[in-house]
Amino acid sequence: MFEGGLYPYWIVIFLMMTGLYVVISRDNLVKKVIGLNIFQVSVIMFYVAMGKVRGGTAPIEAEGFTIYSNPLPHVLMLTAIVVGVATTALALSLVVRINEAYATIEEDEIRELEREEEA
Amino acid sequence: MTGGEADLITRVSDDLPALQIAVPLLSAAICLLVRRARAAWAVAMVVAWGSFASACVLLSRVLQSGTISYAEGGWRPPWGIELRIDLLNALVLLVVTGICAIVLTASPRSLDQEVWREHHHKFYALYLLCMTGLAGMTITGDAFNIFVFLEISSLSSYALIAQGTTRRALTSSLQYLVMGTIGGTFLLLGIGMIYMVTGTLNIADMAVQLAAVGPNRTVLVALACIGIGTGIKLAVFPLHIWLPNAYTYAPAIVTAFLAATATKVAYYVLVRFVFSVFGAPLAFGELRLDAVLMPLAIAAMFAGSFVAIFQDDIKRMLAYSSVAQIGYMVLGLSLASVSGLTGGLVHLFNHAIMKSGLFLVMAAVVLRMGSTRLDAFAGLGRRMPFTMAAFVVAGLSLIGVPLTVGFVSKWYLVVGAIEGGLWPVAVLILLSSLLALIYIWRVVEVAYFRQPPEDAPEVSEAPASLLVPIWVLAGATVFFGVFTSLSVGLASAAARMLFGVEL
Amino acid sequence: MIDVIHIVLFTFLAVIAIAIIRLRDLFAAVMLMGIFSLLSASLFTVMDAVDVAFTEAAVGAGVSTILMLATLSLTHSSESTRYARPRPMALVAVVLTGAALVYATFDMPRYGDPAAPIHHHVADHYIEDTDDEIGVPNMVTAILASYRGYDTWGETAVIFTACVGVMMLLGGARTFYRWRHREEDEPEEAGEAS
Amino acid sequence: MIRHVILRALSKLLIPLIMLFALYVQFHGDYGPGGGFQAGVIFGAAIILYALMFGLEAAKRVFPPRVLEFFVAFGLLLYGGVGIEAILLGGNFLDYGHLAHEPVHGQHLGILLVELGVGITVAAVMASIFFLFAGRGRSDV
Amino acid sequence: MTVETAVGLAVLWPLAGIGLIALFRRWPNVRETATLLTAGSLFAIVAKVILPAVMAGGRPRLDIIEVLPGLQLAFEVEPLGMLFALVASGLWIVTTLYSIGYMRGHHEENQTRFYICFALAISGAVGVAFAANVFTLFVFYEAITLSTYPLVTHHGTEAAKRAGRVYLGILMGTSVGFLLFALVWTYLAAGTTEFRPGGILAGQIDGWQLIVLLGLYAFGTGKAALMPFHRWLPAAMVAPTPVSALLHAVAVVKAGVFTVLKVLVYVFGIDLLASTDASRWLTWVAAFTIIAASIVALTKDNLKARLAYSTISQLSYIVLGGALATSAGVLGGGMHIAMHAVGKITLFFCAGAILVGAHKTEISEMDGLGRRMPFTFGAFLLGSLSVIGLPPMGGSWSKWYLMLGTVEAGQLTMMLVLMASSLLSIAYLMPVVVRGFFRPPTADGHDDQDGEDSPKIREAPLLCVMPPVLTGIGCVVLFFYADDIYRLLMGIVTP
Repeated sequence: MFEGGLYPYWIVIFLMMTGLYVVISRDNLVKKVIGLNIFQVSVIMFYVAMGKVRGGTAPIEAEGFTIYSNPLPHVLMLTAIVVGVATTALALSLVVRINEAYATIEEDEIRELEREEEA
Repeated sequence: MTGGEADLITRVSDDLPALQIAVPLLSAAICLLVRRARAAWAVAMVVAWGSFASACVLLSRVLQSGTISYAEGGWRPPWGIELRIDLLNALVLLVVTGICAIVLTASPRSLDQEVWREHHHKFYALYLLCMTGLAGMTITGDAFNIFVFLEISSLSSYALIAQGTTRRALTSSLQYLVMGTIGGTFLLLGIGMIYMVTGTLNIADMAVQLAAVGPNRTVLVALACIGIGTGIKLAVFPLHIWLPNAYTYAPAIVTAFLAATATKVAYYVLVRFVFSVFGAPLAFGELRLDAVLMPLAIAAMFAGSFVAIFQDDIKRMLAYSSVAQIGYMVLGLSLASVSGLTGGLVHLFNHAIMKSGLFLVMAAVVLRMGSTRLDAFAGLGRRMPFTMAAFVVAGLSLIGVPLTVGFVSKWYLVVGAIEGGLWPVAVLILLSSLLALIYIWRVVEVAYFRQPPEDAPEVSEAPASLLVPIWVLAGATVFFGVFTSLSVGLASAAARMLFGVEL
Repeated sequence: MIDVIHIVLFTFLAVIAIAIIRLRDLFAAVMLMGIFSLLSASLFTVMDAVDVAFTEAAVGAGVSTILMLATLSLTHSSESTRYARPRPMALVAVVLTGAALVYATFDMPRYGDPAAPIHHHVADHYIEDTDDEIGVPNMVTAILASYRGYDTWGETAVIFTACVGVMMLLGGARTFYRWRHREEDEPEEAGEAS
Repeated sequence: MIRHVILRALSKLLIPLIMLFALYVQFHGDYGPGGGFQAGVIFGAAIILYALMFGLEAAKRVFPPRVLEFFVAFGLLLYGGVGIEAILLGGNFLDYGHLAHEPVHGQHLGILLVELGVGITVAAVMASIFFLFAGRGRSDV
Repeated sequence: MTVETAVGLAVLWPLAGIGLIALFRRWPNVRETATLLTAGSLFAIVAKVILPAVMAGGRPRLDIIEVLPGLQLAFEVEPLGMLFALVASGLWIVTTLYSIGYMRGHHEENQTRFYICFALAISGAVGVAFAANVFTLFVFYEAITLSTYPLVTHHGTEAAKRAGRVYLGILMGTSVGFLLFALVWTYLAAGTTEFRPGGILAGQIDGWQLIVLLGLYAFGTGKAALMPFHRWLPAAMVAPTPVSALLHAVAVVKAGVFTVLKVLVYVFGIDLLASTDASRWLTWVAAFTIIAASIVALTKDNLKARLAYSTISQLSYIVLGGALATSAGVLGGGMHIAMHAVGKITLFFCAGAILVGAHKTEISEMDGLGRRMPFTFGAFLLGSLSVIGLPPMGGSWSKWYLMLGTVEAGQLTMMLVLMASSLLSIAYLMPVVVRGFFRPPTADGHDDQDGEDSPKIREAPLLCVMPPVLTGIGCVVLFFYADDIYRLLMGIVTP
């Protein structure tokens, strides 16, 4: 009953928006990075979902299978995962440095410190 | 030279589009390996100027024999990835590589001051990566490939921005990273949706397939996603909040480079998707993109300039000015006419020149004064006469004084607005340039008519290594303001091509 | 059967996502993030994307988690509650975006529909001709390394870029600070580097 | 850490196995799931495990950061080098068909090499990044 | 040297002078000689090479470059521009002489910058005069604005900076906001911006658009100081007096009214204006400015401020002449450019000479000064008479033609305005002369200089006094040479 529907997309969108919400609403920088991760993984899920073919198998040629799921989205998402981890690594190293410079990883505390600095 | 060698050279020169990307990317790895600051700089210099030369060759080829298509891996598009160079991206490529080379030439002295020397070779590696990413986004003919190269350029620019001397560079960089990643991911999502309904990733092919699909809800939202994605990288008005911080706290060299290239390429990507994928009739006729972008562009023009007026830090002031100038480019797009788009594209070219010039002036001022606060400019007109003269020239261009590039852009924008019957928009364009007059003139007034404090340290003129690039750019603002056949010729030809107007 | 697995996995994912929003203990959040990745990997397997699943498991559950834990050990392990407040605007923005995306789905091909355009045109070629042209049974590898080898090179460059970036940010800590300190002595500097 | 003798003994056993598995994933990617990236991550994980078990300094002695830095660049160069070599042999960039006399052989060779390049870079990157994070805790002021 | 080259050379000549000035910045005497030589040779080029060609009916044209399609940087000399170029280059010589006396007598700083900017402004003025199209004119118009800004803020004091802001703000604001807009509009409507006899807009745009476009031009030319965009002129009074002379007589304001006149004649065409009445409203604005500025002038005690408002009033004569859209009106307007220039520069020179010699700026303090400074006050009298428009002064001719113009246009109200304005100008100019010559000196000393000031007051240095005397005589001479100007300008109305 579900295959052939749209529900996987909806759930993926829900997850995506959860991630986005974490990014926007949380002040903790690590939390933000986690949110970004959820957001990205959800988009990856979206791609993979659209590559799925009903009754297909993994796109590795083997005897006895004729229907394969679409390999192209998988390829793209391998790249996207790499991009994701690269971004995460860079973001986390920034968080570490920010913590060294401000002794906090809460965005609003940082903003307060910056405001004091300017004044 | 033997026949074999000659043959090899022709063959390799056919592969110029691939080498345009491959060589800088490989050189970035080499920069990491050479470890010495000046050696890495030398490598980067050779590569950057080589890239520029190659971009010139590519441009002349496009002019001679039309669009160049190059199949990476020898796989025909749409199965493989295609590099596709036409008038539009040849122009953008020229800007990216040219500015990259010039700014790089100016970099050593400024970096010595702002970046730890042990990091210089990595800095140059990232700098080359950033250029490669931008150039890759520009000339690729594959939608997903745009995303990959976008991330190369983004990640390298986050790291470069974080090298600023104050701790706020770190927070600015992270802020940019978070927004940029969201933007990149939205772009990915948008590309995915088009891929979903067309089954292809090749941009040219997408356009063909999409025409058959026609406008539907998925396509509309895909356009919105791509708009948000590129809009964040482009710093379109409400999505611009990362830009002032990033430009202010990044090392001056990085700002000069990014301000002139990163947003421009994002603009290019937006234009590419709107015209080459969705097509003007769909994007403007059915999906009313212009109605969304125009108010934002106008808001950017005024908000950016207005906030710029009240900045005490001139680097930050110029950053806000960028927000406004990006508004002009977006306005050109949203006018949805050949003249308007010509204005937008020509402003892409022109703004790159003048903004990188202005930010290099900031680099010189930081080098000598240690600060870019307005107070630091007191009496600089006398103490750094050549630097400040360049500031005035580029500043006049920003205002849009005739015989500078800024005038040329504004001319086309105003013409586009009037042609489209949008009289109030034409008036607003002109009014907003008066705001530019105000913020530029604040600096001029302080530099020339305020005495430096008694205890001010002696400062000398900027070193030649900075001064020459500054004046190349300042000279270019005038040169291309008078001899417009290259910039305007290309931009209007590209605009006509995008609108499918035959000459 | 497949449907049941889908539903269970999706439900878990949604629950974990919400738990991550609410948790203040960052260690727990990071661990949940790892589980989230693992569950997505399972989901990817169900969706026939074994390569993606493998990678997601190694990266999302492995590398990312380790890096986050390392970060937490260098910083703080729990989220401050001082400023905890609801963000209605964020919620509205997210709900609107989500609504727009859901709106988009109505013109999308149905999930798993073999007739969807995405499965034809380009994809057909890969599935049918990979064996002749490249001779590698794993189509994903063939596309990844050859048809779209340029993308993969770009991907390698991305990870390279990130590495150089991290090197610049975290490399040479002590010397780096000493160098920064030199800046602070100069009067023009605001002395912002700590 | 020192006291976890069993853990250390176990990991001495485990780490070579993991590395072997990485190599398997690396070279079996043509036939089953896996490839350079996954292999690189697993290999990197082995190094990370070594560092966790035997301490950062020990790990740095075995895998000196300078060497890792070299491999970070080397993988990328290898990949790009294959592409350039294809140009020199008369093909387009990354056109592996020209690497050998027969296109399919060339494709095999090319894929092998570029996957190796990816694997090397990714493994070195993963290890480097971990070292940098771990090292930050100690030398921090 | 062909006439065409001479046209280009005339624009570039002052720039060459700048090179010399910058080169000799350390040796003031050489520097000033260089300026004088440049000025003299420029006048020679304009008067000896270009003028004969134009008098003979030639229209030498020089195309430089096509900046944008249909938008050329080009020069073409026609009678009106010829006259303006003559005035600008001729008066540059006297102004330079005067500057030497004034700047040294006043111990001003940054003199090199002063001379450089001055030369730039003259280059801009010649460019405006010779511009072949609105675009070229706009380019040089902005060049004048920018190059005179450092002159206005010359002293660098807060007041000077404030004045500079007003100056730049209004001039740039109006030019970018209105003039550029008008330029684009003209370009789009007519497909060109070339100045052509008879205009280029006939048949291109209709009724209300014509009026709006005219308004954009008239108010966009902020230098013409039509009310309400006149504020910059009095503000700029903080500048050294030679600058005021430049602003109010030679380059800046004349460039403004010249632009208006030229646009009326060569873009709109007086036939078009006459047939559509599109410029009727402009005559009223000009008339209002004439009267209102004269009345304000009456209230000013500061001599330079009074002269500034007098300038605002006189400029509108020229605008009025054009707006009447009759040949006599245009002739009168054109002629008034020259006549007012010579008259007003005399007055400003005198004001400066009084400042240098007696350190007085307020009219109420000038009682009896005429006896100690007879040449200065004599010259002031001559200049005043010319501005008022009494024979045998040059100014009387231009007024005569303007009056003819009002008759031709059938706008007798405007004639009344002109007459009233003449009366008003008597009222605001004559008291200065009267006080100077007929009031006893204020020996009682209500100001702080009291007893000491009497011995101090004497004629300013020779170089400060000679120029006003020369230009004062010039006012008389012009009365007798008006016919030549008339013949030159006839080329406008009968091409």
